[in-house]
Amino acid sequence: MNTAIQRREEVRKSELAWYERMLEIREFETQVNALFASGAIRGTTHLCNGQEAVDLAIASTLNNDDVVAATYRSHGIGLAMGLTSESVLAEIMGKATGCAGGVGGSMHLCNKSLGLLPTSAIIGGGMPIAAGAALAFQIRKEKRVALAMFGDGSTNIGSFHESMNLAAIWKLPVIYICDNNVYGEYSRINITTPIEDLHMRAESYAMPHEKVDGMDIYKVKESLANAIDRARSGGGPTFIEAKTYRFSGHSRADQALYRPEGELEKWQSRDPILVTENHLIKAGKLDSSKVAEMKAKAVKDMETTIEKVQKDPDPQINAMFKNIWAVK
Amino acid sequence: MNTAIQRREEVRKSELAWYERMLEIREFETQVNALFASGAIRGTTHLCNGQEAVDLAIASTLNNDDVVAATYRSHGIGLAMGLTSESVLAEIMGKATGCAGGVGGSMHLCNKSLGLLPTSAIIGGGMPIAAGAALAFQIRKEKRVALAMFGDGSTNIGSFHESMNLAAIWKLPVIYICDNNVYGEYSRINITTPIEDLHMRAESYAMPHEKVDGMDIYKVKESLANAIDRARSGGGPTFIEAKTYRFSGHSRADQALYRPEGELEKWQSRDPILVTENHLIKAGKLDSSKVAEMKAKAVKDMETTIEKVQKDPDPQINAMFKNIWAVK
Amino acid sequence: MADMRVRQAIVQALKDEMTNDPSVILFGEDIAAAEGPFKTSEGLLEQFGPDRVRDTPISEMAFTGAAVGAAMMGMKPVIEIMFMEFLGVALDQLVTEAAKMHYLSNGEYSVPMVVRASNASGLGFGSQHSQTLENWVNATPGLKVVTLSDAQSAYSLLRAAIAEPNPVMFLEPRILYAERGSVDTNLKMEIGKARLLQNGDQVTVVAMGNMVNVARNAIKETGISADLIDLATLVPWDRDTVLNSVSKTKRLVVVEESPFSGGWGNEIVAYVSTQLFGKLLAPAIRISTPDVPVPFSGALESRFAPTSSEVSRQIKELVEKNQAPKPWWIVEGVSK
Amino acid sequence: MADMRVRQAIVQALKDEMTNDPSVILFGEDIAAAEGPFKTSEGLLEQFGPDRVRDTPISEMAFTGAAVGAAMMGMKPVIEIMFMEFLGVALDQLVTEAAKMHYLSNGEYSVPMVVRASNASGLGFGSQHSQTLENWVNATPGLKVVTLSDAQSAYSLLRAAIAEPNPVMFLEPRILYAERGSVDTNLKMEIGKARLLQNGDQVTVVAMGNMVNVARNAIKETGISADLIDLATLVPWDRDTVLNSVSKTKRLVVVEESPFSGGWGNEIVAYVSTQLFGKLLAPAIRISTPDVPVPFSGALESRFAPTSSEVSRQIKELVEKNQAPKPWWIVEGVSK
Ligand SMILES: Cc1ncc(C[n+]2csc(CCOP(=O)(O)OP(=O)(O)O)c2C)c(N)n1
Ligand SMILES: Cc1ncc(C[n+]2csc(CCOP(=O)(O)OP(=O)(O)O)c2C)c(N)n1
Ligand SMILES: [Mg+2]
Ligand SMILES: [Mg+2]
Repeated sequence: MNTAIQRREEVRKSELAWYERMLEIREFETQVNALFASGAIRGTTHLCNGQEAVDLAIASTLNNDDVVAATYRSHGIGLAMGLTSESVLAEIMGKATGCAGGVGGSMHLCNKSLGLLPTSAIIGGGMPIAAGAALAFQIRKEKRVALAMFGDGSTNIGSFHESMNLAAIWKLPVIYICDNNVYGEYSRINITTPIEDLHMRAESYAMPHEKVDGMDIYKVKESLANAIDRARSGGGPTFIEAKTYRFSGHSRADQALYRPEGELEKWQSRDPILVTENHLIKAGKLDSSKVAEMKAKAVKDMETTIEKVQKDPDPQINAMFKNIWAVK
Repeated sequence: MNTAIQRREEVRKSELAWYERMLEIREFETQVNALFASGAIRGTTHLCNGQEAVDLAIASTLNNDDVVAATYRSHGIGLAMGLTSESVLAEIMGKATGCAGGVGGSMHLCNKSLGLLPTSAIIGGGMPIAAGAALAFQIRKEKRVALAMFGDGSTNIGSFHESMNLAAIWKLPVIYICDNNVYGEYSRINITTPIEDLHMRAESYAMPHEKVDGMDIYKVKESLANAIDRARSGGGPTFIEAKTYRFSGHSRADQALYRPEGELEKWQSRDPILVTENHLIKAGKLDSSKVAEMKAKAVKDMETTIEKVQKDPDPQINAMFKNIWAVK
Repeated sequence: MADMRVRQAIVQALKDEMTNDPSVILFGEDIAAAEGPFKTSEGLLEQFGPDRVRDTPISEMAFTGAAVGAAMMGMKPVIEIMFMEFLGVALDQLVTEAAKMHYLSNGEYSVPMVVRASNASGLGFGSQHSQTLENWVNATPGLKVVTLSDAQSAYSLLRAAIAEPNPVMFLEPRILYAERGSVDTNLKMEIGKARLLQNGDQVTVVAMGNMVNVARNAIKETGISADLIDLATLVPWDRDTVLNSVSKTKRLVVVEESPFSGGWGNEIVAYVSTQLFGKLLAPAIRISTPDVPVPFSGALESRFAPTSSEVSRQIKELVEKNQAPKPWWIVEGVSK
Repeated sequence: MADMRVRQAIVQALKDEMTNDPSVILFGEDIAAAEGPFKTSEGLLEQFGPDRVRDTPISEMAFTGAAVGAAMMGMKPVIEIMFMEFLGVALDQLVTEAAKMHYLSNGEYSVPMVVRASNASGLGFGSQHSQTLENWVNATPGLKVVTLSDAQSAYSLLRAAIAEPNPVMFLEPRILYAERGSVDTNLKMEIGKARLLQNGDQVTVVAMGNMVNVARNAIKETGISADLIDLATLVPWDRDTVLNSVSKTKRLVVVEESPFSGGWGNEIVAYVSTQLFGKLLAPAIRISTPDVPVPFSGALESRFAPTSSEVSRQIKELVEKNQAPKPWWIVEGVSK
């Protein structure tokens, strides 16, 4: 079993691992942000702070052989599904050791053994691809499901509409989950979209739909589990809208100065990490000293990761020419 | 006043003219079909038999300076809006005298003085264009409206979704009217679309919507008039679904053998021409001898038209090179 | 050897691949119950059932993307884009997703899909249903581009395309669907290999699609001794076959149904001109369409794509004078 | 004369056109309140108000189409496609609708719109946000295609594009946005006219976009006397300027950031090779990217587009030996 799958198994088996992974992701994003700021990383990046509950819910509820079509906002889902911090950071830094060998970058993570399809940097890119993966499962009568993740702003792209309709009419085992983090780039969702509850759009396709508190992993998992059951048992697709919030700017340069005053703080009081922490403490699975210990470990681990990855080799020039054409 | 505008004025002023124009359209389509069958016309064509009430409702309810973005199923709306049979038939036959000089063909009718934008042969092509025309009106504070026509099957294209959303969020003076004629090419709408009442899709955009009996011009006009009022007074877009039926096959080669038994006949009993006829007879504006006379005239007129157009000249070879680049 | 129409050769290729390989599936608009707008899937729904042969909604982006996803999961989808223009609402999935998946997954995923699309002029379908549009898919590393020119290549190349582990754009000049030809179902053709259809020594004529047939007639009319090459694959095109031929004949004419400005033939002319610099007897030339949208009227459309008389005039002039002839619209002075 | 960044020159051009002509309107994703992802509309919302400067939903097809419709009603929309790739979800409206409207309306309607899009590599945006993609819009009668290469051309060509009565695709190499240059706001440039930036007699170097700057540096490095031509307009390209120059220098090098197979430079090389057959001292050549998707890693991307050292090596070799040099990936044997 490779490390990635092992890491996947962890979050599929233990609630505490959810919490641990969320801490890992949060620290990862914090450090990535710092590395960008310092100029150590080039290009762009899209942090997932505030959205970790959805990522963990997906990774811990899907089976290993299910597949996920995610977006450029990919670090959280990649780590949640089991990619190591090393392989993600290496990819973001363009190292040969990155999960895509360094040719992808922050927006393009991938791992076949985890079912993580190459994440797409095009809005709407993954939605029909997930439908197609589900079609393969349906035709071969496999009990696998495909899941597409995307943001609130992405519900205005044509591909969303077409994909939802296709999935519905073919009753495909696919789950569409919208991370409604309130913003698409610098635009608040209400600037671009005349309705607030995006899950209602599923009505256009007679598709079951649900709104869920995206800050609470338990709630997201419950909703997902129902959708997965429905999909596996031939009941077709589901649309889930997870209400979350983007704690960071859209991408690295963005300070998010356009936020209404107090909005961020309101949502931060429901930080998914905090919500999980409270759950676990209540359930007697965590206490404050353990919390401190785990947080310290996350910081420590990330330090080690950065140190290691910084020494990793760049790809050799011939890497550019590889994997363009598949061979039989 | 050019003939086209005069013809437009007729249907804007007299109910009897609606009936007359419908007869003209029906006879036109019948003869076009025959000309295709005989090989006198090349390419393809899409007849509007059964959908004349919607065409006439649009032409008679909109103002002359409003604009219409229609589709390849264009003959009916073109004639209804005021194009002469000669100019439409000439276009379909590729004659220099056609409304687009013969370079367009059956799918591409146009007349600026009537506000008939070049009809589009691409599904979803006209929907955003209508929104854009409406945007121009809105910005210039003109009380004009734009209208986009399209079929049931076209509500599954991405452009539909995006255009509706854009129109709604910008509150554009545009009317989206779906001729639900039950089929998209050879596929009954239920094969491709999981809901029956397509107008419900407007809910995704918080856009006012309505279903209307598309065989009854009076009902379509009423619905349109409301939508137009709303648009002109700054109330934004409306989506109207007109329930109609395609009496012919999709395009010239199609015999429509895939129809469930009795379906055509059921709809034919509500032929829009019959419905209008009954209205007018009931209102005392028409009687059976007048009906016979008008029908005979339609046949006669079309004969004359065909004779004339067949003698019209082909475009000269340099026509191919004209109107590619606009000049200031 | 069987005599069949191009459209039947396509059906046969699909049928044979579907029989051999249960992962081959078909979808597109009206390709199942109605057996295809151009009857290129006749009998396939009946034989292979509704799971493998599907009608789609009018949603090119969704079903092209669905093909990408299904291919990544090991299926071999063959989808139909009824008219090439409709890729204008779905190009993203082919060029920006499918073509780059193998690369972006570090070689872990591949996308063995075929996008069939009818293209080109000649049937009176007007400006929005008659273009060739190879440019949309050309110059896309990771995506192969193939065009049929007769029943045999329809059959053999489509089978090769389906067997390919990479995404393939498979272009079908609509005007050829009804054409007949003999088909050897045992004949294999390779993607990336041009077909040398005819041998000669005065000029090399390279064409694709229906222009192969136009060129063949034109050559016959001239009586000139020519190599006739059906390029067949535009990406990756067969540089060796073309270079070898032109090295022999020392003259190159590319006949293409795409605009004078920007058409794919530039690639061939440029490459050959560079590589065989100083070795040619005459300038390498292209015979193309004029820079106009495809006109509807038969009086105009009949002269839009290169005709055999135009091609023979230009070939003759080139071989006789070793100078580049002018296209008909300049000769006739009608383009201004 | 003012010194400004390319992005500021764009803002200035928009501002000046908007001031002159109330029918000029702008829309695109985050171009209003946020002043553009690349800050190319700074201050414009404030100055011209929310009716004329609008943020759109993430709906490229809808807002590109809306530009077509608004243009047909007499407005002059300038829209922003943030990354050229996003046209893959909207190409239909530009190529199949806008470009053909004047034709299909028998000259009654025209579509004076500008589609601005950032393109090209160099900033670490990865395979789906770094392509050049001129091919998507090339070979489309009715659609003009322009690329800026510095602050002056950003300003003057954008103004010319907005003044055009036809749809214009206006390409902005992203890597240039922050570059500075002096701008004469009285300097007019014409669409369809190439810019002869530098005079010489040993070779003509034709480039577009940032490759103009790369070529300039390369020429300097070689010490060779060269005509440097910024093509600026790809459709319709300035055949006269290029032919005149090559007639003089007798050597042509096209430097382009697009794939070796299928890139736009083929058009230039093919045309010149045909027209000046027998008159050149050396084969006309292209210096291009390799046939690969744009890689992310800086170690790779830094060599993706032609570099000045690669360009100078090839120019030198061409001028010295009058033979076509091999591209670096062949020389180094790394592409297999
Ligand atoms: C087709 C396309 N249009 C525009 C973009 C640019 N873009 C990247 S992210 C983004 C905002 C997406 O917002 P949302 O869907 O809410 O997702 P989030 O970023 O919040 O996760 C936009 C417009 C793109 N990548 N693709
Ligand atoms: C983007 C695109 N896809 C497919 C087609 C082919 N096509 C032409 S008409 C048609 C059916 C449209 O059905 P509907 O919207 O119901 O309109 P109707 O023809 O019934 O008026 C299709 C699929 C097209 N023209 N454009
Ligand atoms: Mg968002
Ligand atoms: Mg219909």
